[in-house]
Amino acid sequence: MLHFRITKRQEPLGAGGSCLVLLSALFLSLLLSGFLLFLRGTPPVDGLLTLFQGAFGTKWAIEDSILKAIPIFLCSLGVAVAFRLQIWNIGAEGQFALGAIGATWIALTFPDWPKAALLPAMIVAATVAGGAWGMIPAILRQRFKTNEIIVTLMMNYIAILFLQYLVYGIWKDPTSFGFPMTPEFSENAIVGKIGTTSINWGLAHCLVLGILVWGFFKYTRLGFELKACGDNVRAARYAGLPYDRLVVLVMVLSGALAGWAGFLEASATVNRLQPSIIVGYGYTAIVVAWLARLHPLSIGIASFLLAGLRVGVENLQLDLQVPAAFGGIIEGLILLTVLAGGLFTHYRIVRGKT
Amino acid sequence: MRLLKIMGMIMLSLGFCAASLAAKELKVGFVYVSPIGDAGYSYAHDVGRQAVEAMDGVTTSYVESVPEGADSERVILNMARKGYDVIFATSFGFMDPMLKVAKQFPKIAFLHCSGFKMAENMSNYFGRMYQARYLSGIVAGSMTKSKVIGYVAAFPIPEVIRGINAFTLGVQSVNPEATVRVVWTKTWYDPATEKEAAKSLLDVGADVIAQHQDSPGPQEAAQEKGVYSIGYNSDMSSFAPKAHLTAPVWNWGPYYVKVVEQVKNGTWKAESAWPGLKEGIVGLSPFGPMVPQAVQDKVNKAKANIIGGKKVFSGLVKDQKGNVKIAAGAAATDEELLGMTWFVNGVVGTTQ
Amino acid sequence: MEIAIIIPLLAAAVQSGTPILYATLGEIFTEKSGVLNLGVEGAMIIGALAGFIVSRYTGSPALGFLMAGFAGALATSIHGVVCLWFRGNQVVSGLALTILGAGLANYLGTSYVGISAPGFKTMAVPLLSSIPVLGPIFFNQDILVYISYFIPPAMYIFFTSSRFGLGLRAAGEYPAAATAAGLNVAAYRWFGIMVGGFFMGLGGAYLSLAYTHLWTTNLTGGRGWIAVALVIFAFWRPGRAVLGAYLFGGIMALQLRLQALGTQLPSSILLMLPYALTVFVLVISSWRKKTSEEPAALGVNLEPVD
Amino acid sequence: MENQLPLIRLENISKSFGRVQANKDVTLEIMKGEILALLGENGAGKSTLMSILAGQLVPDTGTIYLGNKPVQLTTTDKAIAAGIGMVYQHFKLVNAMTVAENVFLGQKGGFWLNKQKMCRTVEQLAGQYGMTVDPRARIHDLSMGERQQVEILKLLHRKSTVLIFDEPTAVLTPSEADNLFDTMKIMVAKGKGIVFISHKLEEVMAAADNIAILRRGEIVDRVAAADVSSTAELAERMVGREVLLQVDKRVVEPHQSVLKVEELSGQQMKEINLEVRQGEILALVGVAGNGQKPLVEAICGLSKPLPGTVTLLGMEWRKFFKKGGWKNTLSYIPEDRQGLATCQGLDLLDNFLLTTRGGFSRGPWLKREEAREKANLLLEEFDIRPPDLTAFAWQLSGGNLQKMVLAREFYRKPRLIVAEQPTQGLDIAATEDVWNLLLQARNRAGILLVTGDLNEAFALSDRIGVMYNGRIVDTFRTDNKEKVEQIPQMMAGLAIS
Repeated sequence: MLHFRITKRQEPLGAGGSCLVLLSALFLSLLLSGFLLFLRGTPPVDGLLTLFQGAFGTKWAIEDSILKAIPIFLCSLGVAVAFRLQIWNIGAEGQFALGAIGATWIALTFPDWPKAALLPAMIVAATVAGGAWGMIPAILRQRFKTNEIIVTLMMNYIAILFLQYLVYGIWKDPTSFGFPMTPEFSENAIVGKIGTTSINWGLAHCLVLGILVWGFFKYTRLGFELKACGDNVRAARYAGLPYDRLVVLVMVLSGALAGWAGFLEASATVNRLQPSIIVGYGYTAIVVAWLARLHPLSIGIASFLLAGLRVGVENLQLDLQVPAAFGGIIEGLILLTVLAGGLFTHYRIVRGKT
Repeated sequence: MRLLKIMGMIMLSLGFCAASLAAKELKVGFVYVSPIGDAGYSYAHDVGRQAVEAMDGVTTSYVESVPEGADSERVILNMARKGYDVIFATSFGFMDPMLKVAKQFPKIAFLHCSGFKMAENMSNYFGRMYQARYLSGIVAGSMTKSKVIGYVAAFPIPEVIRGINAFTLGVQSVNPEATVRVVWTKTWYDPATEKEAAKSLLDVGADVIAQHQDSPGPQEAAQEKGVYSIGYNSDMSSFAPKAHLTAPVWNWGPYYVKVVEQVKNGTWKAESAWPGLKEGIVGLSPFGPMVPQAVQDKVNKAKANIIGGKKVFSGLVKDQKGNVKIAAGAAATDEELLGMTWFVNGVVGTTQ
Repeated sequence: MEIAIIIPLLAAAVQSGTPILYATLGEIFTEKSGVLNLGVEGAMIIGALAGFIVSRYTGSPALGFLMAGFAGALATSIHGVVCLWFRGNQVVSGLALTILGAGLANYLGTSYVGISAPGFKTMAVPLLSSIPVLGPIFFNQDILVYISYFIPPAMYIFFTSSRFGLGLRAAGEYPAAATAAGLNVAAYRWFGIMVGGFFMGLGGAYLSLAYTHLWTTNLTGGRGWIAVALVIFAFWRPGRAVLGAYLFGGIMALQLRLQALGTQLPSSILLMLPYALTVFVLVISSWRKKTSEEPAALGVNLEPVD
Repeated sequence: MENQLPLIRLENISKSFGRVQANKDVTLEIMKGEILALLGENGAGKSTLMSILAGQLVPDTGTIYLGNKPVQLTTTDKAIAAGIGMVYQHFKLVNAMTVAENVFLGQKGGFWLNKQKMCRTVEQLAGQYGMTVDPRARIHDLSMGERQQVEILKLLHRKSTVLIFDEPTAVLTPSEADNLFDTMKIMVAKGKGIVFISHKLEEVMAAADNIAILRRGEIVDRVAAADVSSTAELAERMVGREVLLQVDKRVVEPHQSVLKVEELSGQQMKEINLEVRQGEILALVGVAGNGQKPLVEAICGLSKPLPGTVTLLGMEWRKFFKKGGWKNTLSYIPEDRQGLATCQGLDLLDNFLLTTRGGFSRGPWLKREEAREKANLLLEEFDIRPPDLTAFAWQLSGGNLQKMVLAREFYRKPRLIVAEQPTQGLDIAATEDVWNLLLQARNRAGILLVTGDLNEAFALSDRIGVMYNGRIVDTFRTDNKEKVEQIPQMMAGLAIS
């Protein structure tokens, strides 16, 4: 009887092979998504083309996708920093919310500061708030060995309710007719757009932060130490690395990056704080980080693609009346197939006789 | 054979006609804040959209689950770019984004629901649901024995608060001692939580349950407990036939059809429309068999009064602390109604 | 609060705890076999939809409930394929299952919104329901609640006194030992995933067939995640899962009742209670981890032999 | 005996892993009533061969006969059904379960388990073979010897006819080992066949009837134990040349103290006192699990000792580890190279930087290029294969990995070295290299050598300490003949004078 066995590779899979696996996985997930469209009576090829068209087909579409990719990229960058250490930070959503809250607090308290002072102050407040929100699960983990997956997740709910508490209560705009939103930020608290495009300067923040994170892991001693901790905790202890402190550090970093994303979303895109600022970037960020294998450049590409997916799904709805949930399906399928494809980086499937 | 051929050619040319007509069809787009699967608010608008879809020479489409803010701007913008002629956006948070887009596309008719800003080519509109709520309050006030009425509510925004106040005023118009207890669920569509919220109200003695929620969960709770309920959005009597007294319901169809018709004819002008019972945008679903004729008559009379111009929010109205909010003889302005963030006396609960 | 409030509150705690209980027991079963499945939420919502659809078309809520279980198992089998066949990371695969499950259920379920299906009604147990205090709390519920009373003891007996349960635990504790003893660990883990998924599906169906008789998008509302947290609180013991689920159900019911009683606290703060409690409970139970029965090989994939 | 059919016969078994040929044309018979020792160095292919027998590995070529019937042992299940059972070096026991549950794990039968009956069965079975383990006890409460008994009971209960023991005495005290040999004798008397894998010459001589010697994957010799005149002869056959691991050990004048442990207790340790000075090697011998691990961990900073109990290079523990420093301090060469000393998923350069990063940083930056040059030199100097810094640690063989760790640690010019089983799993040549390196390092450092291999201790150390049950029973100079002879008793906790 012929049968398949899995054997460990002697050499790691090369770049070409990895690409092939990734593309096959993407193809498979699109095939399955197409099948689901077919089930609903939507022509699958048209459907996927419409999706693609909506995401990347026009200049506007690309601008929209980039705009949407900005918060996803920053959250994902943060999540990836934590994942490097095998710390499962599912809490980017809450850290994002806290970042938005922190930035808003400054924007509302000191609306008259000049832009050059106000924006940095907002960034500091956002990163501190996001970082602190990330630090709590890290400290609980260190002190009580609590599972950070659950704690970060629960803290997402708490953060969102806290944000609601603020915008329904003390921060509510008196001129909003009672609707839950803060007053619009002053001009000085708003990150502007690049030239005539609809893209804001947040893109530049992403570039700089992306390069910083990349350089941090590649060139600094601390970055190297984090990498070592992520590979083998025991070896890290052996090498005298303060693992517990590094866990707190990455969670703070992770939270700060997500907080930064919250700042940009509040300042550049919404221009105020309102509950609808929370749209699940934090969860998409996890998908992105994993697809990109935690590498900053790949995170950039993956967040652009998934942002495109979100934008493109709107087109799909508009033209073919496909429910919004379809985006979630594609996202889930891509993640599952790519995850499964990961097998081929370390193992080979050989056909052999029993 | 020949006949068949001729028939075929006629059919073909008809087909061509249809195709060329289709090219000139009016395109109408709707932007919803929640999935239409919520069975509630967006669903009610979508029922209205279907009425528009049924019109000749009109095609419609929609995008659901659009977050307020930047995303909504993009969606509205894309609709405009794709050549939609009329665009409806049905959530308060879509107001500013829509205004921005409206300025860029002066030829397109924009309509925003539940806001107050307008432009040359942008209307705002909403329905005076509170009028229907007032009527449902009369029913509830007449049917309660414990004088405690439960109200399961989603989010403390003016629309909901206004509804609760109107409902309470309706209750008090027939039963001055009755109180309305409010539980916030902070969700629009979570049937289990909403049902549980209703049960919590039943446990503190409520014997009529009203709701500003999209799911019939509270109705089920009332039915199981054997007490009465007031639905919302659409007739919910099928979910709780023994409990369901009536429901304030939306009926967007006529308004939407009217607007699209106007645009088609070129007679549309931006306006601020706040239709109510009079225009049939809001109403009550049929009474359940348990509602006595006397109560029905009372409601119908109140309805006629409102259609005749009586204001629901007219003095003397006090808030929870007893401060006079609307002086005797005065009536609340539409501005005040839009921004209502306080509860009238007789409501138990917070507005936070 | 007087007794007239407390008894309904506790009865509500049991009822709102029941869907979480089913899901928690499912997750315990899966984790006992050594597989961490964070996709509880996804399996639950698929079960909720499947149960609703079957009940609507066949008119039999019982059949719907059963099929919901199978649908849940089908959903978690995706996790099995990714983790057992392809050795994918269990944490990420579970997250993906949550995303996919919610997407799939909401996608396929659009046409079932706003209609009702036959479901389970409250059925007082004769005699037992007239016991003071306990009767109205535990025996004036629907049949699915009564069924749930039998599962924790059954699961306990299965783990401790059956040959199969022994093998399942070994697969979760030390797969190499189980392999050396001639057991097919992968098969046991498949079993753990599928049976666990079955219970998660049942938990979802409880929401659409008994708690309410409705289907809407996001019906599960995060209850699957609570279940994952409760597994840790329960120390992987079915009996403690009951305690955890009812405690959680109780706090959800309590915060609504506090509002109904007219407390002046903002509702946002009250709504935080269940989540804050989960974190608190995790801290407490992680502190006393010694008594826990966490499977030693939880979340670790099998290395392929050869 | 001559014309009796063997229980199991392996014929021309070959097995390769990648380019490494682990077994080559092995032919072996296991007879009823025989204790066959399979003797060979680490890496000679013993474990591979036995894994093939236990159904864990499938041979590339060759046939296994059960009696005279060829069988395919593709799974452990099939091997067990064929009556072949294996006692692994790392016990395959579920710690959270009871003895009886472990014995019955994987057994066919009805759906329900009858606990009383299970316990009774286990008790009876244990009694028949002179074992005394409590069937109700949980594994994590048992000693190593008892755990091994559970492993044996598992096999006996399955009516295994051939029992394979993989290095069974590695974790046992001498008296436990004696008990084991007694049990083995009862088993063969009851008609079972035993294969006993070891590299300890003395116990092979003592316990086995026949000895098969495996070298580089091939069976090179098969002799009756009775025909072997001395362990030296056996060793020669095993290694294929005269083994006189001769290392040049000159006496170095000990200088200042580099490590001082005073009254260290806790975590299995009881009032431990020791001192290591620059220029000397102190060997700590003892059966594994007698407190060596916690002691090493406390010294090397992996666990926190009570204040004042450990002094390194003249500094109190806390001060020492707070000060840190990568050079001229402490180097720890752990037994667990893969899990502790290296990051398997990182490349060799990163692994080199793991402990030497302090020497290649300026401010927050890490000077990788400089490190790359240094590391390349070391790869060459220590002859590490593959000599490629971009290779991942998991691609290296055990010996090369150990050389990589040594290269890295010696590069740090340590003044105190803690070496734990430094030559375990290495071939003779590599062992010789490591020994010489350690002796050289002695000139500038004090060395604490933790080893289970007495030969190693004799070859290298200036002083020997014996550990038993968390205590250092005695410490003496390696040239103290009288004490040296008492080491086995001390290891067993018998002769505490």
